[in-house]
Amino acid sequence: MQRSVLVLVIMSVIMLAFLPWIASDVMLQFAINTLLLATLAQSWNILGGFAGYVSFGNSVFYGLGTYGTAIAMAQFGLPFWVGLMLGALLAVICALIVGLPILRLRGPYFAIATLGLSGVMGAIVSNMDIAGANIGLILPLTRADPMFYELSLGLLVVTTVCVAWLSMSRFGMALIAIREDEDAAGTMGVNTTRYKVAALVLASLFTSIAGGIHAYWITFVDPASAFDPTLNVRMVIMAVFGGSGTVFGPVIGSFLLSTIYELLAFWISTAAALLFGVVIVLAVLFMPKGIADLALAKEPGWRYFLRNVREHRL
Amino acid sequence: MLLAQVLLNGVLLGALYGLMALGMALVWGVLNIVNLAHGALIMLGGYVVYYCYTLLGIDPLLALPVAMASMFATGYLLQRFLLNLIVRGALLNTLLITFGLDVVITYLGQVVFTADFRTINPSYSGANFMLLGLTVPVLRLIAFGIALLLSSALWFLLNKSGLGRAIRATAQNLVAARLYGVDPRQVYAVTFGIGAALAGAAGGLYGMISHLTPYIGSSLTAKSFVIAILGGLANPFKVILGGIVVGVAESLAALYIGPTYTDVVSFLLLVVILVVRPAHALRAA
Amino acid sequence: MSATAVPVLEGRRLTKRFQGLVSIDDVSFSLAENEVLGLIGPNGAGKTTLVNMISGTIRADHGSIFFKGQPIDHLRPFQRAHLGISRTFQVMKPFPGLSVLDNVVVGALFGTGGGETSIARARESAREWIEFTGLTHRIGQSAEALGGPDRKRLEFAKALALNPKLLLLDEVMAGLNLVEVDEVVGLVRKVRERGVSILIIEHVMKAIRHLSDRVMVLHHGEKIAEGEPSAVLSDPRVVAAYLGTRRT
Amino acid sequence: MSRKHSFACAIGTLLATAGLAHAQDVIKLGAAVQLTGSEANTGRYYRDAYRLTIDKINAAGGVNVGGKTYHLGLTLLDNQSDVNLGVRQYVQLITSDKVNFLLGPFASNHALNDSSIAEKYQVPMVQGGGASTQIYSRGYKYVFGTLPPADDYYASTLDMLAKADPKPRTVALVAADDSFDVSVAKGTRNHVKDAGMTLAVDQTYREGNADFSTILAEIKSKNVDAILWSGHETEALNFLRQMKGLNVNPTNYYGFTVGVPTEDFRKALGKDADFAFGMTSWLADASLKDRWFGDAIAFAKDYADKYQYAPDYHAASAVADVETFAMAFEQAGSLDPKAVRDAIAKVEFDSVYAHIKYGPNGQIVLPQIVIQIQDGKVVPVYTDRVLNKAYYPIPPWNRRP
Repeated sequence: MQRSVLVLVIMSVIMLAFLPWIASDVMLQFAINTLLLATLAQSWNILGGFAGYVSFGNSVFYGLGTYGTAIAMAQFGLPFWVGLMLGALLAVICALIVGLPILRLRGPYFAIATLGLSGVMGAIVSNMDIAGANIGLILPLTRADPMFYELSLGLLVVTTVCVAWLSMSRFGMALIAIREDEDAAGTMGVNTTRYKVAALVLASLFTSIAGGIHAYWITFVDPASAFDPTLNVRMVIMAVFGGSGTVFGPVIGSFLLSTIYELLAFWISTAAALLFGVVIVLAVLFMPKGIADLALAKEPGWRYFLRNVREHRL
Repeated sequence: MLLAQVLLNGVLLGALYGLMALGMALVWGVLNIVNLAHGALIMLGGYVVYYCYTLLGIDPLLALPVAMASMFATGYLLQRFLLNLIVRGALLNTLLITFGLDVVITYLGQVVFTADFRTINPSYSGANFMLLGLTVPVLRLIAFGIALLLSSALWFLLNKSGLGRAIRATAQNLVAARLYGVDPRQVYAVTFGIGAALAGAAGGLYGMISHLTPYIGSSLTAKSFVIAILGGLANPFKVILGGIVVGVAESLAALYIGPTYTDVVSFLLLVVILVVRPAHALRAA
Repeated sequence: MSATAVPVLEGRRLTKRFQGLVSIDDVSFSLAENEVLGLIGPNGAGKTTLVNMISGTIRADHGSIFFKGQPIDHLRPFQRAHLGISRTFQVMKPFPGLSVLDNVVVGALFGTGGGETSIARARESAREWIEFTGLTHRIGQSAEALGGPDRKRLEFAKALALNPKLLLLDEVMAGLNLVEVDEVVGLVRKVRERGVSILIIEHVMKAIRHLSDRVMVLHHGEKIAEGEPSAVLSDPRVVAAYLGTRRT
Repeated sequence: MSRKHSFACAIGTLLATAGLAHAQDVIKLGAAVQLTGSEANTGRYYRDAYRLTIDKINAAGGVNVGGKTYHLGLTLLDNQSDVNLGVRQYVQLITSDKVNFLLGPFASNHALNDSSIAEKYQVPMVQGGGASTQIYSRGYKYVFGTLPPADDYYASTLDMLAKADPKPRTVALVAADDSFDVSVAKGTRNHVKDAGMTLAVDQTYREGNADFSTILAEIKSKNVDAILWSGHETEALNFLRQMKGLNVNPTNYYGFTVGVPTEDFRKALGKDADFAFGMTSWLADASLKDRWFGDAIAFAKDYADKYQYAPDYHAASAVADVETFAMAFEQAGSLDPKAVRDAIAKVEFDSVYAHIKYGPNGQIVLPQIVIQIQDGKVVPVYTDRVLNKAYYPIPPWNRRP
């Protein structure tokens, strides 16, 4: 990484850390939400971006994180951090159990198998009394948005540092080799199963912690919101919009898309969903490799866009 | 007796599921596009039939061809002028663009059709007869018949016609197809159009048996997805069979495990098949 | 033939069927330390299938493969790579999105004995192999951008970066002109001088004749001849097999 | 100040100026309601009822708070049927739009989440869109509601059935698996037992389910006397249509928690809707007197004239929410949130919706009115006494006119 980029990133993180002192409550709410979404997109990036395994099941880990925290706090009166750890533990165990069979599948088949997971897990939780069954669980109310903000920011920073390390490490190289050609990677000595499962576990860890923070912040958990499959679609869109398989792409993608969506929701309220859809369609048409690739492009804007269309059209 | 009735329900409903998945499987198999807007196309087809019936007084079954024709045109245009532009991109990108389309179509649906729910309710909608002690709902039986009819028609189209040969050639090898004088842009657009037309027919039947809102699309997409995998992408009859398997599995799950588990069972079925017999699924691709 | 020492590679009565069609039929062979074994035969004879079985991407229906006297049938491809078995692909498989350097780095990172643990050292050794194969002028380019001969070189460099004990070369010379073939022949010789055992599949007979200590011929999955290159290549059965089915 | 609120403030101002004619002497109420998205169909009742009631109160001179007259204003945001967006919008309403008091969204899951913002900022919220028991089981002080508790939805129905002739002996209970309907089912099980009937079928289905054929086959095989159904409107629609398609005929009765009172439901089903029983916490009735509207009939007329569709209990309940604030302002004689909150807890008045009085947990207690569709019209048949004659038992499908 270039030194100037590094300095810029560190400066922005420090500035972001002071946001609670200057931002309005609405801004803070928006910021917490955006940071958590960025963490989810970044976690998705570990397996989806680097190893090329498009998962629609990461929301399961998110749900387990929320429930771990909720069960610990609401049912046993344990402190928040114990809840976070419980959630992370549940998610990691789930990733290990589920990862081994499912990561044998490739391409769309992996994507579909993971898609089923969140529905299955939601149905299981709806029938567990300790998880409040269909009714959900209520967590104690805390008036501490700055704390939630700093936690979310910290989590995003840790996740991104982890991804940055990944991109320069042997582990990351293995994942990239798997993405580029899994069979060739195998014959070149890459233990594909081990690295794929490790990537899934790492993703599940960060995703579940984000879920735990969200649960305590929003103070209410039920199966429908915890295992919401559209959350997963959002992770993927944000990561891809920014540039999957890059260090900062998912973060930038989440920040930009969240802001666009929020502004649309405020300004032209009713047509926001429509425009959001149009933004996605246009983004895929004209910059399929995301903002990160656009930023590195040598040619002027419109020529870059046209080149992308030319490369992918029939 | 209860079991027999439940199985019958599952088979009849499953065929309609299969019909829903037919267009998705076709588009997926030939164009390699996993169309997440497929459910939205089903929804549009449903509304076409609804308005033919309520505004023009056309019998919904006779309005099905109208829905198919208009959806064919919609699908053709979508592929020709939008999806053809990205069709060589990564799978993930086709997923995303069709997801974006789904959002757009759903929103426009809400503006044009309003959020109110609708049903297509002809006089015979609740008719039924007894056969060997089982109650057979007429409408579901008709839907079953139409599913078989359309899958046969698709089979003949693919296997016995010049267009079908062109479609299959394009699916197998784009370059070779070009050498034989096939214009893939045209073939892709026609194929997507046929997929949309099948979705239109499924939508009309769905509106008669269930209900329509602009939001039904995404759950129908998910169901079609599962069935397309189960049935494979190559043979229309297998897709219908896949639908029936899902219909029966869901019905049995509702009977023996509990109705809250129907979705879980169909997805578990999918995961098990994917994991245990990946070759089956992979061969289809 | 060095029958005294344990062979590096030995295949015993290997058989493989694909959907009822026999691809490899009861083939046995062995490869001694530092030996070069040429494997020839018409297209569809089962040569690549044999290489796939050795590298572990497919498994034999019957028979066993031994590496340095130990059976390796139960090992997955990456484990075989860790033992020191490396291969090239006939249909070249560079990692398309990666640079030439990174392509080769992957080999160095995960090769024999589990590979290099430090990225920096892996880069160093990758640079050496790239220079060895004459690709230094392309080092920063994306693998996708390479032309035919350079792709072959890259394929070779990737395989070598694993630091193999046994190298399986699957038609690395196909599509090269005469000058380039000579270049590759030179490279293979140099690799051999480092003590690597080599199994080479090739249609370029000149190269096979110059490189191989022994030649084995497959036809319809069966071994029809084995021995000194000059003797085997003039065997009437071999000539018939080649003339009968090649060049159709 | 101007920098830190930059964009939120600009938007807030935009909306505020759009919503309010005069900026002075106005008490601002705020709400984020489903104006688009999958729940917009019901969300509109809240939007329209809030607006109508506020206009009515202002037209009558506004409210008198401690000797000073105020008009009411409304800042209404569209939560797009998205719970997370709704939560953020409530924070926005409180912190940057500076509304004084909060009205609620539609649906229990929204109310559940949004009300925790009200509690967090200690701004009173009166909401008529969420009936789930959980909203009121959290010990919150600033949240009040005008929908009756879910547990008792079938209480009046079972009361009626217990006295009916012939009295049903076996009952099938079918409920969706979301938190509201699970609460209904839980309460109903007890009421069924108290009424001396047996549960022959007790099934929960997944929310959003469209195929009930298996449950119906089971019900048919058990030959039950009554079906008690709890879920969402489109599911009720599918259930009823499939009942006919599979020729399922409970001996005496079938009823739904939703759908029956709404016009859409009857329109979609046509004649097939006839005889279905349902319930509502409200019907336009002259006995419901109101300070601003006169009575419920007049309200229904005003509403239908203005918005071109008939109000239902959602709308009436929303009226009561606004009126609760108006009453509480006058009684508190102050706009201090704490004082208003205490006034709401004590307030007692008649409205187009019902006699309003909040229980200690913040929720109103109100018996459901049993209704039946007779010749395409909704007819109230029972509350704690018979109101009109019911067609009972319900005739089987093949013996209807």
